[in-house]
Amino acid sequence: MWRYFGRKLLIYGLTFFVAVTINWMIPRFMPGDPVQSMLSRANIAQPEAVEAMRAHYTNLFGFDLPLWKQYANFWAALLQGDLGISIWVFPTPVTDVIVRAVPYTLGLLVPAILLSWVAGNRFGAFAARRKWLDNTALPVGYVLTATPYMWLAILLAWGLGIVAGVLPVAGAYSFAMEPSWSWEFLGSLVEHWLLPFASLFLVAFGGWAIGMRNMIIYELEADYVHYLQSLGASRRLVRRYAFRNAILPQITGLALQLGVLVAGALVTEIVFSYPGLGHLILKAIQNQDFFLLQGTFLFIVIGVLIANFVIDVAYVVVDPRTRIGMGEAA
Amino acid sequence: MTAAGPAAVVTVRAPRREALYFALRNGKLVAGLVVVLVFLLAALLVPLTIDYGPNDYVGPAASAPSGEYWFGTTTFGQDVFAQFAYGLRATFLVGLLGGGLAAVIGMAVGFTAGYRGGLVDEILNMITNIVLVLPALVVLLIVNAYLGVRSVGVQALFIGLTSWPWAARAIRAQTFSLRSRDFVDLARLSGVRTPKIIVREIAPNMSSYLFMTFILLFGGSILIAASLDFIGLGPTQGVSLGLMLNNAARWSALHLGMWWWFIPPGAGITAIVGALYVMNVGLDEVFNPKLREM
Amino acid sequence: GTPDTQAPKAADGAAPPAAGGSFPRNETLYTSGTQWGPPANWNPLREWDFATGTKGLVYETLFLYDPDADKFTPWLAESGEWTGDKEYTLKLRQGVTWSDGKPLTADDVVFTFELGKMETVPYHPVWTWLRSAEAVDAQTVKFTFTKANYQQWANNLYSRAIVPKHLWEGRSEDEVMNGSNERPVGTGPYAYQSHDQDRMVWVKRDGWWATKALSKDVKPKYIVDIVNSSNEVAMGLLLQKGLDLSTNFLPGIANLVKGNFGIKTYYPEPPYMMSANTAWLVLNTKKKPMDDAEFRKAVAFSVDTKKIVENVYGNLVKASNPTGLLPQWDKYVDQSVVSQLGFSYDPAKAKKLLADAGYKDTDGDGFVETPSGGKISLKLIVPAGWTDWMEAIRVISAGAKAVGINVEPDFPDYNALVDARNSGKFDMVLNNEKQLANTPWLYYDYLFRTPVQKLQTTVNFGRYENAKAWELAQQLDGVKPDDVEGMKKVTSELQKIQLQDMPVIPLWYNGLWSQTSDAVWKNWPSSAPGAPKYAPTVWRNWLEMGGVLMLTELQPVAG
Amino acid sequence: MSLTVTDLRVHYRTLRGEVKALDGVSFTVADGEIMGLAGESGSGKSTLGKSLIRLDGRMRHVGGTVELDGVELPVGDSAAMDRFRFSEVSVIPQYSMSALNPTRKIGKMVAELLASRGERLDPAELERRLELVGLSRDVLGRYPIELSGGMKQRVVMVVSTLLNPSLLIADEVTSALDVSSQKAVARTLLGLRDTGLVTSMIVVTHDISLVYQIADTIMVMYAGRLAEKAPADVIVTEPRHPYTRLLISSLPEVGVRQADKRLSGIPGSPPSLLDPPEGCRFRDRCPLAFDRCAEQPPFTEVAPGHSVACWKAA
Amino acid sequence: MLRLDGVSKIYRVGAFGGRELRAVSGVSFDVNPGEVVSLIGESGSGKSTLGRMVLRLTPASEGTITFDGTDVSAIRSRKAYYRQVQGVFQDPFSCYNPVFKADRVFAMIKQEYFPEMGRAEWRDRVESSLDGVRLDPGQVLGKYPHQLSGGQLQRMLIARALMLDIRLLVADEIISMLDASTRIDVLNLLGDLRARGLGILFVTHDLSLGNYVSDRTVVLRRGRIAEMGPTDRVFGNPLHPYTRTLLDSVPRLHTKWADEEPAAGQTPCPFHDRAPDTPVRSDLAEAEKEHYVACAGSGACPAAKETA
Ligand SMILES: Nc1ncnc2c1ncn2[C@@H]1O[C@H](COP(=O)(O)OP(=O)(O)OP(=O)(O)O)[C@@H](O)[C@H]1O
Ligand SMILES: Nc1ncnc2c1ncn2[C@@H]1O[C@H](COP(=O)(O)OP(=O)(O)OP(=O)(O)O)[C@@H](O)[C@H]1O
Ligand SMILES: [Mg+2]
Ligand SMILES: [Mg+2]
Repeated sequence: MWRYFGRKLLIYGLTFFVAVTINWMIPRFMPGDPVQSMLSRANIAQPEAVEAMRAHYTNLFGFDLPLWKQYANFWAALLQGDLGISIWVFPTPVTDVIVRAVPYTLGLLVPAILLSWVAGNRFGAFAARRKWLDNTALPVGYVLTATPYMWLAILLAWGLGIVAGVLPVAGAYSFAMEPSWSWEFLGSLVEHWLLPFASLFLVAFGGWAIGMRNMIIYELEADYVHYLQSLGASRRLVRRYAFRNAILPQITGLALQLGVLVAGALVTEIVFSYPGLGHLILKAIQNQDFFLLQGTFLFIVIGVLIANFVIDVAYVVVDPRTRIGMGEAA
Repeated sequence: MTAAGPAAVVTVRAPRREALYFALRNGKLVAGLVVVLVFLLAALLVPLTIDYGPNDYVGPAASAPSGEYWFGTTTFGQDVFAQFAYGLRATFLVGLLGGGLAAVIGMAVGFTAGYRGGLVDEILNMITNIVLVLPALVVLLIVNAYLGVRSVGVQALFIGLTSWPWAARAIRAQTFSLRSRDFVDLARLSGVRTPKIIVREIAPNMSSYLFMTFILLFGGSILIAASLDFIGLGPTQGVSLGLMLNNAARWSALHLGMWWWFIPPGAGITAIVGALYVMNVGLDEVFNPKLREM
Repeated sequence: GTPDTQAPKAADGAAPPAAGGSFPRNETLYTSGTQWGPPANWNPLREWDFATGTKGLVYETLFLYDPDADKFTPWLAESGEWTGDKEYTLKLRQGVTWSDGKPLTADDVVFTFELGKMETVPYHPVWTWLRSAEAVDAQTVKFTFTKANYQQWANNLYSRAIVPKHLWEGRSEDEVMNGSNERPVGTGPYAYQSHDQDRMVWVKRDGWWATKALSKDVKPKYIVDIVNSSNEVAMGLLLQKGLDLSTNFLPGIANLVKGNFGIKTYYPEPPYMMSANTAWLVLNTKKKPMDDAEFRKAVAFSVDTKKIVENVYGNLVKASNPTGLLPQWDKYVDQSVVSQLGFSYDPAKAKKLLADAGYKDTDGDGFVETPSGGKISLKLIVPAGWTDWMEAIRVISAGAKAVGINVEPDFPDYNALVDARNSGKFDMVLNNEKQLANTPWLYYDYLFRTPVQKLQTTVNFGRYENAKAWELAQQLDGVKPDDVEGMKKVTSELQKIQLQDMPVIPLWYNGLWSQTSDAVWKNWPSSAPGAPKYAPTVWRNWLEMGGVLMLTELQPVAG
Repeated sequence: MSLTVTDLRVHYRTLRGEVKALDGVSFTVADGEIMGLAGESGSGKSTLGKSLIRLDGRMRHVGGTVELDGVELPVGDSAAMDRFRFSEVSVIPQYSMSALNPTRKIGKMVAELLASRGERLDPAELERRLELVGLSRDVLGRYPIELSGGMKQRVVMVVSTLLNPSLLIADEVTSALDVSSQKAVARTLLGLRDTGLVTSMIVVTHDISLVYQIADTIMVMYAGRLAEKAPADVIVTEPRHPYTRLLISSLPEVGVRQADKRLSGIPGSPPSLLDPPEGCRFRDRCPLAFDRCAEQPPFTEVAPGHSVACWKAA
Repeated sequence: MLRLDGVSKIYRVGAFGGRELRAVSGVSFDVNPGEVVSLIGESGSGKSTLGRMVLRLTPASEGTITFDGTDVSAIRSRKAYYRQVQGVFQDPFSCYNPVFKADRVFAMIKQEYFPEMGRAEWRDRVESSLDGVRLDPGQVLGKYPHQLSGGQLQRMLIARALMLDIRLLVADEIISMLDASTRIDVLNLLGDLRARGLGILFVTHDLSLGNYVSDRTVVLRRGRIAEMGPTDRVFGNPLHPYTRTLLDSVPRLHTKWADEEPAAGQTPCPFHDRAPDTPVRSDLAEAEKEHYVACAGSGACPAAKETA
């Protein structure tokens, strides 16, 4: 088991290193000078003023150092939790910008992932049980997983937000409010959260339901199921065992799908202008804010790594085979 | 979704005829195939019947679907149907190229790692795991944001380069189990070289599995491309379904009630990818005797 | 409870809005369109990214300028005049106090201008022709110049936000430029209330000097400026009455204005908007064949601006005058020059121009070659993602191709575009960076400034070199702003050069995007008789061009 | 009479038609009897074993009855069979290695299995039985993966016999094992009967010499039909059916060497069960075949406890 | 002809190869032309591993395997080696690629070894080779593996090996998957091949079968040789307790298993309790001529710890 974790940790470590390096590398080898375009947006009248500011900011962002030094500084700063200063919301430190957005993304992602996973698996297992359910409900599942996140989001926004006008389609809470611990405010938060959550949830739900349905069908052909059936075990027990074993690949699947789900959340946030990381990424892209883009990217990578680790731990808990040290899961 | 089914080596014990028999009787497979083919034909043929470009301002602005413009027109007076048909082309292309590239990389890595084993496997596995853990779309966002994407081809290239890991992993596992099969040893005893063994002995044994992997990668590429297009990181030339969605959103089609602008592209993507997934399950049932319904 | 609007405390921004934590709708003005990122600084010197309203609502300028009437209104200043060829004397208004209770004095004004001695302060270049600023007494400031650039100086008078010396003194250059200035203390009608990632909230402050001095009062108690995430969102909010003033570019808004949605624009018919700046097609005059004025003119004749205006913008913009001068500057346009040398969409003329200048399609590919037989293949670039411009250049490219000029639209990413544009490694690019101001000099500076540097960062991207033109532009700067005839003499010369040489091609006027909702507030500026005529906007650097006055004219719909 | 099977017919549904895997099989197994079931691959041994407990999805009960302790088993009705499974008829499957749920501890699994059958688990009894097969009680706290193949096989044996079934079917439980393990497993089977935990037993195998060690009677199948059934010693020493004879004679004994005594196999191969020929199915390979063999010989008792389906045997 | 000298195989198992598993250790014996050597032992005793090492499908960790005096692992061309040494495996069904027709195994030989040969000539060769294993070419050619019986498939594999003029055949449990009645045919075939001068390494866990065909027997236990010698002597006079247990376990017709088993601890160790003048070859004592036996590894033996 420790080997298993050791190996996983090594991979996470390496992944992190690679991510950081890619992250550092890309903007530096791309065409264009971030400071120049920043100043270009600044719309300053006099060319002389621009020149002075260019020198100033180039120095401020450390673009005048040799590359290896920039790389070393990047790591040094990173290890101190310093991701630089955002260009887009100058002079806010990138970490601050991200920390403000993270609760929204987590508030969207965590429930969406967990609930869709739990509900999808239950539903999939349930649907696999009955032929008519299987034949009617699963096409819906296929359609849901095949739906691009943003399209579902657009449809929901259009249908429920614009046509029906029952739910707000932008922001995280009413523009008429300031954060406080009042019911009214919490209600507003929930109201704004509902649509983005629903679009994430539905797509993921369809995927899990189908995955589970397929797994259960495979599991029901397994030897131990045949054995239980030969001994006349109740259908409930058989289902329960099959479910429990089928859930293992679904856990691994969760790890595999994390990246996709995160991506989905990003796109959904964009549709609903939900002030989370996805929104930040879009803005960072639109504003060529390297530091913010790097920061969000790193943050997401770290988040995904942590989530993966949690999943690994969960896997070890539910699958005795990993604990016994028989080797690697999935 | 990639978690389509456990990695059972689907051995084609049955002759092809039998597989074909089940294929034709499998409603899921047939229905999926029909949908995909209809869209494919539309993508191939419809543009031939339209004598203007998808981005030309041909009609009255923002008009609802009519006999003349089946899917209506955009704010600029572009024919949504023409855009849809051309967009389908781009969508199929990105699926084919992106999914194909990912499949090729996935196979190369998976076969090599699975067959070679040892250190090669360790290293490839490590790389696979790293790429797997990195959230692909986010990497794509970064790369696209910096490099800029001109064409569907480049987009497909990026997608292909990042979406192979799960395929590699699955193929590796399959290869691993096939590698120890006696017929592989027998081929070695016949003096056949490693690459040839992989191509001639191992790959044919998992051809249906490889095909299913490709289908999933194909669908995945389409979805990723649509997301990228939507964020505005899509190709800057031409049309694609994702770009149509992006444009519809950017030009306030939602608020202006121009549903005909944003419904078709999304529905098209959903239908194609959904049909691919359904096909995949159908294939699974065809090739896996355990799942066949009598 | 009621928010504590006492000046010093309000600046702390901790006051809760109203019971239940929400702002009363009928006392709140919701705006958007300026802020494209979370409010991050309240530093009036960062003129490009301070939180909406920092200048205008908190910090104020010496004068206001009304571009429509071409009129300066004394604001913090009571008056100002040239007291010599190179001397300008300014009288400050009595009784103006900072929100912390301290009075505004001449020292503050001197201090503000002297900040410009720091190299990174945007108005640093003033000091190349300003010799000194001195406080004569508490209310009087005397500026002396080495060179009297009247036009530019007039611009400075309403552009510079005056900051309080007693709070800013001792700040380092880095603090001055990069500080976020979190508790802005200004002289204006509003104070900081709160902000979040997607909004900036201002609260009205008691004791604004103008209430007493000018009997002007801003009406909304709260101003909530919503950060733009996208134009669609703004449109949605506007439709849901969650927004009173949207200063976003909202494609298709014309339909909503014509329909019964309670949404208005300045004009009830095309172009709907006032004009804010000119979109130019910049040609790289250092490259062949764009170094040839005849070729450039042919391009100008090939552009179907009407198609852009109608199809791309749905008539929300107006085609430009051949001189590119905004409608507000109509009086500086020499109509005789325009009628003689001007251009319009005319493919036949374009073809003729090409043919006459020796551009012929010798290899039969449908595109002309240079007189010496070289192939022509040009790229017209705009940043990827700027969808309206992307559409526009598709139209331009189609027009050019129709007359035989091979122009391909291309959409590099913004950074790459800036890089190419600034270093002169482009063929054609669209640009609209110069805004409406008090003087057309800004445009001529933009068109003709020389010498051409290695990097052209803000002006003359086409690298057009014409000593005469630059000489004339400088001459224009030396004409006093009230000498319209004197200015016209110079601009007429400039327009002649411009139209003969066509270094850049003016295309259309981008609007002062502004759409208002009558749901909660009324008496918005509009072209209707009797309505206020101020610029209906909260854009950065536009509040002093009418925005603040608009706030004083608003009336609540209910009670 | 513990088990009476009468004219049992079970078919497999396939694309090309029905495979008549059991085509009229009648026999009895007495109380306390261990019956070895032998025969060539594909002769229907497993099918018979499965028919008595659980037909899988493609099997179809075409006809015939199965009576256990005087009660007719509803072999064609899976749901109705549940009542008899485990408590009356039980099975030790061939796939013992994978028969246990990998994610449940064995003790827990057993408890849940019993609970689902409405039975109460008696821990002391369970331990006693584990001891009987040489397992300590702590296997209950382990996951299947923690056990060796042989241990798993024994666990399955204990589990399958927990409810003291009248009939136990052991399908090829030894064929994957090496000789020493084979012996241990075979002895355990014997022990199950001897301690009375199981009344009677059918041991399916194609290894006659192994089944000879423990079985009281041996029944030989050929191509979906019964060929011969007799006490073990009789089958080995005086087989009457030509197929049995050839089969026995092709078995090399320890000590027999090719150089000394060249054995020979049975030429030819069994007929397809899709469309089996009329009459005796062994007739194409039978050295004794004659005209009458075109007619199906009945499975008749030629001596006490010795039945044969051959015209020549009577 | 084939000589194994102190051959060991160590597998690295577990993540990063953390644990070592000695599948085979220090095995030495010879196979001569025209000789059948049977390798006997319970499951996991390393029989297949040895076979695979001889076939160069797995490299040996220690020791050398020589064929005609040349180190097998040093032979450059695998092809040349496989021209002389071939193998047949336990499961005939899995030796065929189920996707292709069964005669593909012949086609592979042709492609690699006889690319120039004409079609007709090749077909003749295949047919004569099939004839050699008593198969009817018309019955087996052009069929898919699942259409053929295990015996047919197994015999085709032998025929395939014989297409090359091999001198050594490694037969790894080639009969255990076969039906009792087919087994004997395949065994008889091996006997016939021996008569043609072929050396055969016959791997099995079934002692009676090993006894039936082989000239010499090597009994493996946990990767080590427990006993080895001419078959009649090993079976006639098993010295090692392990060999005896195996022999006892063999189910015999006509005789039922004896009821009590000998307690291993009390029997004398054939290695340590040997007669003083017995010659010793590394770990093996030569109890009789050519009949070697190793330590019993019982509790009393000094070497018990290692072998246990
Ligand atoms: N699922 C199935 N579908 C079709 N035919 C089947 C199926 N299972 C078995 N058969 C056929 O039924 C016949 C009897 O099979 P069965 O498994 O009972 O034989 P067996 O005697 O147990 O053989 P073995 O010794 O190989 O296990 C065979 O001809 C086999 O081909
Ligand atoms: N590739 C491998 N990696 C790790 N261990 C292996 C490998 N192959 C075999 N082993 C181990 O080596 C030992 C000997 O295996 P081998 O297959 O040679 O035994 P065997 O005598 O042929 O057994 P059987 O009769 O079951 O075929 C076993 O413990 C096995 O688990
Ligand atoms: Mg069977
Ligand atoms: Mg083996």
